[in-house]
Amino acid sequence: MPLVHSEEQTLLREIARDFISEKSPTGELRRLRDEPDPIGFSKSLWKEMAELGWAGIPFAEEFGGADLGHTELGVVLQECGRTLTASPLLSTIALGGTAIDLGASEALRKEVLTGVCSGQRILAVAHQEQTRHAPYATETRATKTPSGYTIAGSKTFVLDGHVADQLLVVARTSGSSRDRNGLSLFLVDAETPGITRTRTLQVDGRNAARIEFRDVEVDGQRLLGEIDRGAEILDPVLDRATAGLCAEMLGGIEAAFEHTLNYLKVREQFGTVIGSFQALKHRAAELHVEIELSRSIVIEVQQAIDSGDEAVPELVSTAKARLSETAFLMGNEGVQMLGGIGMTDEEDIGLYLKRFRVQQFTFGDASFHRDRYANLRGY
Amino acid sequence: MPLVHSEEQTLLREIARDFISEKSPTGELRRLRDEPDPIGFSKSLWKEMAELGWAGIPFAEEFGGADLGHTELGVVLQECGRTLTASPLLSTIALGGTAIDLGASEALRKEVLTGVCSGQRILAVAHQEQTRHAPYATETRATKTPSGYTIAGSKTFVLDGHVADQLLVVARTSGSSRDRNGLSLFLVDAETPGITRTRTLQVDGRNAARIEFRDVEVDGQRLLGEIDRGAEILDPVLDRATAGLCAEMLGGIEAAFEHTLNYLKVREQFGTVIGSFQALKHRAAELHVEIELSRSIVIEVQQAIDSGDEAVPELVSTAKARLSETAFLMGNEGVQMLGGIGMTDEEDIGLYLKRFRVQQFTFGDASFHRDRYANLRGY
Amino acid sequence: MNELEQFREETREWIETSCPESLRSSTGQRSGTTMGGRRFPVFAEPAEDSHLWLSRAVERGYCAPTWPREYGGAGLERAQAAVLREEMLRLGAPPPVVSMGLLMFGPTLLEFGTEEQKQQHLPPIARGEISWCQGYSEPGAGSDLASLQTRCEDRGDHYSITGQKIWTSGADVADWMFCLVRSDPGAPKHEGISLILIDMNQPGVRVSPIKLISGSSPFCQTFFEEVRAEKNALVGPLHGGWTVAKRLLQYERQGISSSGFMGPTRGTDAPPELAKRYCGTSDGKVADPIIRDRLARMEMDQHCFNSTVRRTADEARAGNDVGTASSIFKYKASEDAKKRGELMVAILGTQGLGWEGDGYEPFEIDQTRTWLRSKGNSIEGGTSEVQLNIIAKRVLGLPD
Amino acid sequence: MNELEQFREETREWIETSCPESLRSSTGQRSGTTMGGRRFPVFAEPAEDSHLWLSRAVERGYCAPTWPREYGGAGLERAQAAVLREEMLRLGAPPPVVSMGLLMFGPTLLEFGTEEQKQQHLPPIARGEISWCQGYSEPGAGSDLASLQTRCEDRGDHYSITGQKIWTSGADVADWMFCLVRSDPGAPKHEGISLILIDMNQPGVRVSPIKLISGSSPFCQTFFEEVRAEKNALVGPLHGGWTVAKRLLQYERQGISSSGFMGPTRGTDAPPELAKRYCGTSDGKVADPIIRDRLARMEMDQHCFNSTVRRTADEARAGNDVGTASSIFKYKASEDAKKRGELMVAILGTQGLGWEGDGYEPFEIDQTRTWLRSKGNSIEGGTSEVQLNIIAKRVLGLPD
Repeated sequence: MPLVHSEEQTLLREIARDFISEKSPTGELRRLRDEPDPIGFSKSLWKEMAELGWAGIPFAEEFGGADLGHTELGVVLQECGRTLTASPLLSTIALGGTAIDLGASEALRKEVLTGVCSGQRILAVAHQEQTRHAPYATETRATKTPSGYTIAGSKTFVLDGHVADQLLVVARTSGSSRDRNGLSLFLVDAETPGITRTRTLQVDGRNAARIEFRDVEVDGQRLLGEIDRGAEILDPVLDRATAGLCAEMLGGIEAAFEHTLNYLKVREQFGTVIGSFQALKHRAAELHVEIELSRSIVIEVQQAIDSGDEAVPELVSTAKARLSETAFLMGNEGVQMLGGIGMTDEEDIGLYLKRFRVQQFTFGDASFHRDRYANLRGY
Repeated sequence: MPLVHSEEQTLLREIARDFISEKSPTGELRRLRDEPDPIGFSKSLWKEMAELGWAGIPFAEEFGGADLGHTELGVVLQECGRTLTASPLLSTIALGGTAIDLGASEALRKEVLTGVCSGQRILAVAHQEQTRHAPYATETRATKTPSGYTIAGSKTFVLDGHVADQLLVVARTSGSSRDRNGLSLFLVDAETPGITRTRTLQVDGRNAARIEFRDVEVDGQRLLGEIDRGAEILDPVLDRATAGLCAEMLGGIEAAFEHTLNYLKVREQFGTVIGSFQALKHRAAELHVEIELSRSIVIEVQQAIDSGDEAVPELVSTAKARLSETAFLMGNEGVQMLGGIGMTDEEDIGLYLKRFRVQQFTFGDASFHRDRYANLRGY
Repeated sequence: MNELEQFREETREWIETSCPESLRSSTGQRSGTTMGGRRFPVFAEPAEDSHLWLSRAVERGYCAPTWPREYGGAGLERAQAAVLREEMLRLGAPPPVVSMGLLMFGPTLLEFGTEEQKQQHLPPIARGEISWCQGYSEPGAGSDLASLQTRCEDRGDHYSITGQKIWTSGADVADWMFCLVRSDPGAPKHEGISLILIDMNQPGVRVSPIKLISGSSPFCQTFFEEVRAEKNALVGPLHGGWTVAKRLLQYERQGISSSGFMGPTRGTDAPPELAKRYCGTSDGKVADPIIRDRLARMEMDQHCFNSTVRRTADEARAGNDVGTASSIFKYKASEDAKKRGELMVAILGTQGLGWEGDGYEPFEIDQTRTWLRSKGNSIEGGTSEVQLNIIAKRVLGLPD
Repeated sequence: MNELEQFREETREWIETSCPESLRSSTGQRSGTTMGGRRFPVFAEPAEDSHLWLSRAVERGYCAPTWPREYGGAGLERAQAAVLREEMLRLGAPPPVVSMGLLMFGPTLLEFGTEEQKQQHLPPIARGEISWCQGYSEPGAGSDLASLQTRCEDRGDHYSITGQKIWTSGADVADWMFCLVRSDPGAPKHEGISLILIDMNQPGVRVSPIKLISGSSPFCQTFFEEVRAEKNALVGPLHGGWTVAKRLLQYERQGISSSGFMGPTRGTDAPPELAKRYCGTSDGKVADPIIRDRLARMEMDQHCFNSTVRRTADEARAGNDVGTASSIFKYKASEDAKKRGELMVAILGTQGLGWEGDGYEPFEIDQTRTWLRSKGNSIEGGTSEVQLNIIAKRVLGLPD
């Protein structure tokens, strides 16, 4: 497949860019941050996004979805990334919805995805327990009961966990911490007794929750896929969400680069625009090269997911490592090139720097993914 | 102690610089390389260096030494490094002589060091066995016999091993590979039956030997220090030799930098000298900063050795890691800044690039020393 | 025992008895320090102990150890001052006062000021009574400092200043400002600049703090409208302020790099201990080999930097030329501080992503904000690019 | 099956039957390739098979697949040519001939040449009979190519060329040179340049190989003294050669980056396998975690680079502007090649320090020399600095 967007995808991008730049410029993130908004994203914006069909992009038409692919989801996420738009696209569509779609029974899919596609239902995936991404490092336990399971443990960094209607909880049903085998996925209503959620306020103005599970009871019907084999769902879900995140990162990187480049062209010092200084020119050109490579791997990984390519895990790690490195470089160069003004809260580049850091550490940083890639490639 | 050379040390440097630049400019290394010289260094030059007292710098006057310190040895090595002078200073003084001085009985010291100080005797330390520096990874065995020991095994990367009169062999007398305990050091005449030496030709025009020991018999009197506790000698010997190598590297880095800087000031392109291009200026300035830091750690580590500072191992690793990184940067930037001419064999910068690489990998590269440093610092 | 060693003993004893226990910290972290001045902001509690420590130091002139006694200093030799610094560090005593007056303005005034100016301004600085801020940058004049536009007009019996300054650190609490102004708009840009001293406590001065990405506001924007300065408030000649200004920048860079941007290097909050805590251990080593490698690299770089600061001081003492060392320090200290900030938040993982509120330790929030704040290190006080330009030109002799 | 798929099947079958087994290699390493030309140097044995493969390819015009048939090409569509390339790669068949005539000069002549020139020069290139070299750089004109000084004088019925060229790859075996000369010394530097074709087999031409730090001599210095060229040997207008030259440089950068500087990525000599062999393993992983991290980084970077080459071709096909992609490729391919070279010798450890002789495997010596040779990648064909300048100017629109 050619590594370019189709006409339909390009059209979707244009629509998304128009919508996002009108409804959700970076000022919207500032508003949510500074008020501060109790939820951290705009429910009315999310409703509008759902009406545009974005909440249902990768899901079947029978649930109200658009039956498109992750490439299309990536197109929208990339545009959202440009203005740092906060929305449940990652938590509810790329993570939660995808998990339901890949792992749930037909009945459960209908029940959950219909609400997801209409923008009514917010989902969150509760997997992380430690200070860093480690998908199988799970000590939260689910213990069999006559009618189902009892979940006990605590989770951290649950994206949109504080407002989710339902949680997908990764719990250990056998094996020991760090084993890939023995994990199971459960769909749990967020209001179930025994669940305590604490919203955290992150440096990027977004939020993730810490969630305590104190003997939370869940019906046996709410198990996704097979018992002990939750990783078979979790892995592809994380791959898809990571690819989506990479698209969002690319959008942010592109916008930050354009913004920085523009500053280089107008800011005068020593009687000339600073963009004429060769040292800055070379650094800008190097950034451009890194961004070009980032563009290629982002579209490649999305297409690979949609075509069922078996190299998806390797490609996802390649993409996340590269986008993390490029975002790191872009954030730092952006602030440095903007100089003093780049250090002020009123300048947008700082918002990008902060969002980039959170993105770098979400679903594993570059170092994590190089390690994973080496494992996948057998060294 | 102030981190500057004393008046005497400064005088020594001036003498050394005059001598080396007259007797051993870089052309001398080319001559040895291209003839090719069967030994790889000039015995007559070494004789002159010994007459100047350099072969005995760190050894006692009773053996004909100058009773000075490693700081002074470093001063001379730094000057030798400037012109890439090949000599047995590292193999025979910093490594072999130091091992004898630290580990041998009074009688053995007298026997060996007298010849060393006069420049008559060449020593080599045979420790490495694998493709990288790993001081305790020793599988060469020394087995007790009624009159002494029998050594069997093979060594690689033995600096000046092909011309050494005597070899200091690290052999395992107990324990298993990679154990620090169980190593012993033996002084073995190079012509002892059972020894096969193969000279190698390195990329830097220097040479190291592979040495096979096939049931080589050695007298029990030729054991240095205590049996099984050879690492107690080997460690400080390697630290001293590594510090000396760092001084040599610094000299090479300084000379390569001066040479490159000079080129930047005279080479014209686009109607101006290329040293006026800001991108190159910034890179040159960054190099200068790295070199300044290198200068500090080199003199600090030499002084620490001479004052018996207990932080020597940490400092040695700090120095070797830094000098390796700086040499790497200098070699690469030097060739790139000289452009096409820098790629030609007739330009000296290539000689520095090659020597830098060998130096980087001698006694452990930057990565090895960061690992060692972390171990020493307890993480 | 030689004189210096005797001085060391006395100094140690004095510190032991004079510096309150509550202010002392083995981690090397500053606490209890004040910026001085009429508004006297104290960085940390307990404030009384901080003032006590200050008053005892003032008694001996130890806030400005190398300044002459007549200006409130202690008249120490450089070697003695170094001993004082070393002993305070060893005993964990914070500097009694940290101020731009001490680090930058005072040394410059000692060099360029009139006797009257020294008498008037130095003792209050040395006593921590009056605090100074620096009026250099302007919105349109950042790295290109000399393009500044703040006007200074001669009104016969006084000067009148109108314009705006930016990045004035501590302008909201400072008593006075040393300020670069354009005194001759017609002259070439470096030749129409003067350095003038402005009392901040007068009508026409307006100060507005700037909020940074880290959430703090260490800098201000300062607006002057027809602000008054006396005729004797010029440092150096009229229109000849650029030379003085450059010298002052050197002191600034020195101050920045000697105070450094570094946090604790030992103790439980030292990076290796944090790495063990947040990344876990394996055979007693930090479990993540890449983080461990970065840690060792950072610690080694920091060591080499410190050695270079020491060596440069030793070289200067030995009479060798160390002309632009301050640019080297400023460049390297700020670049290293940024790397350190990155490594610290990397060690913390997702716990290094917090802004405020529940779910994060105050220490973790602090690391995140320090990381953000560190991004400014390579901008303030002369950008890294400017330092590299200076090194290329002055040290390496590369042409424009 | 669509037409393209049918073409793929036919092509595969043709390769299977036409390319001798002995030349095929699954490692992706070139072997058996010839540069073509009268002196016909063959890179590897067996030479007969190499010639056989060449003659079969020539029959179909497959040395120059996209060139029109009348000039010795196969007249393939771009998509078909891509299929041919893919299938040859898949089956491990080397390109029958690799030459500057095919990669650089031919495409330029197709664009700028007269019909007569095309008839004369293209078919011998497509048959591998005549080889070309590039006379661009001069000792004083490296990155600043347009400052070249080689003189070209009009002698009425012919041109006479005097001067010297450097870095002429293959000048010692080439039959012809396409050469930049100064035809009007009085004009501004870009406006007095012509591109002229010179028969290398004539008096006045002297070629002297340049020995590189890697020990090989792939480049020459070329001296011209009163060398003759016919009046019809100009490509493009007299004094108007600069435009043609720039286009040719684009083809050069494309050629460099599409051929790449990379070695094998699969098989027993692939870097991960080497790392296991030379660094040892622990739990099946490369034992040195830092080397392992660098390896993964390199493999990923290489992947992203290849994807970008693919994407750019796809974008071009989709009608999007990919103007200066060749500078991006040239820059990145050469920087990556240098990193790869460093990593390979780092993996080899002290076995990566050999120059020749006993104690090293030929493979190890080869890695060391490849490492040295790779340093030139970011210099030849336009330095990395020149590529960055081009990107900054043409893509990013940053001013001079």
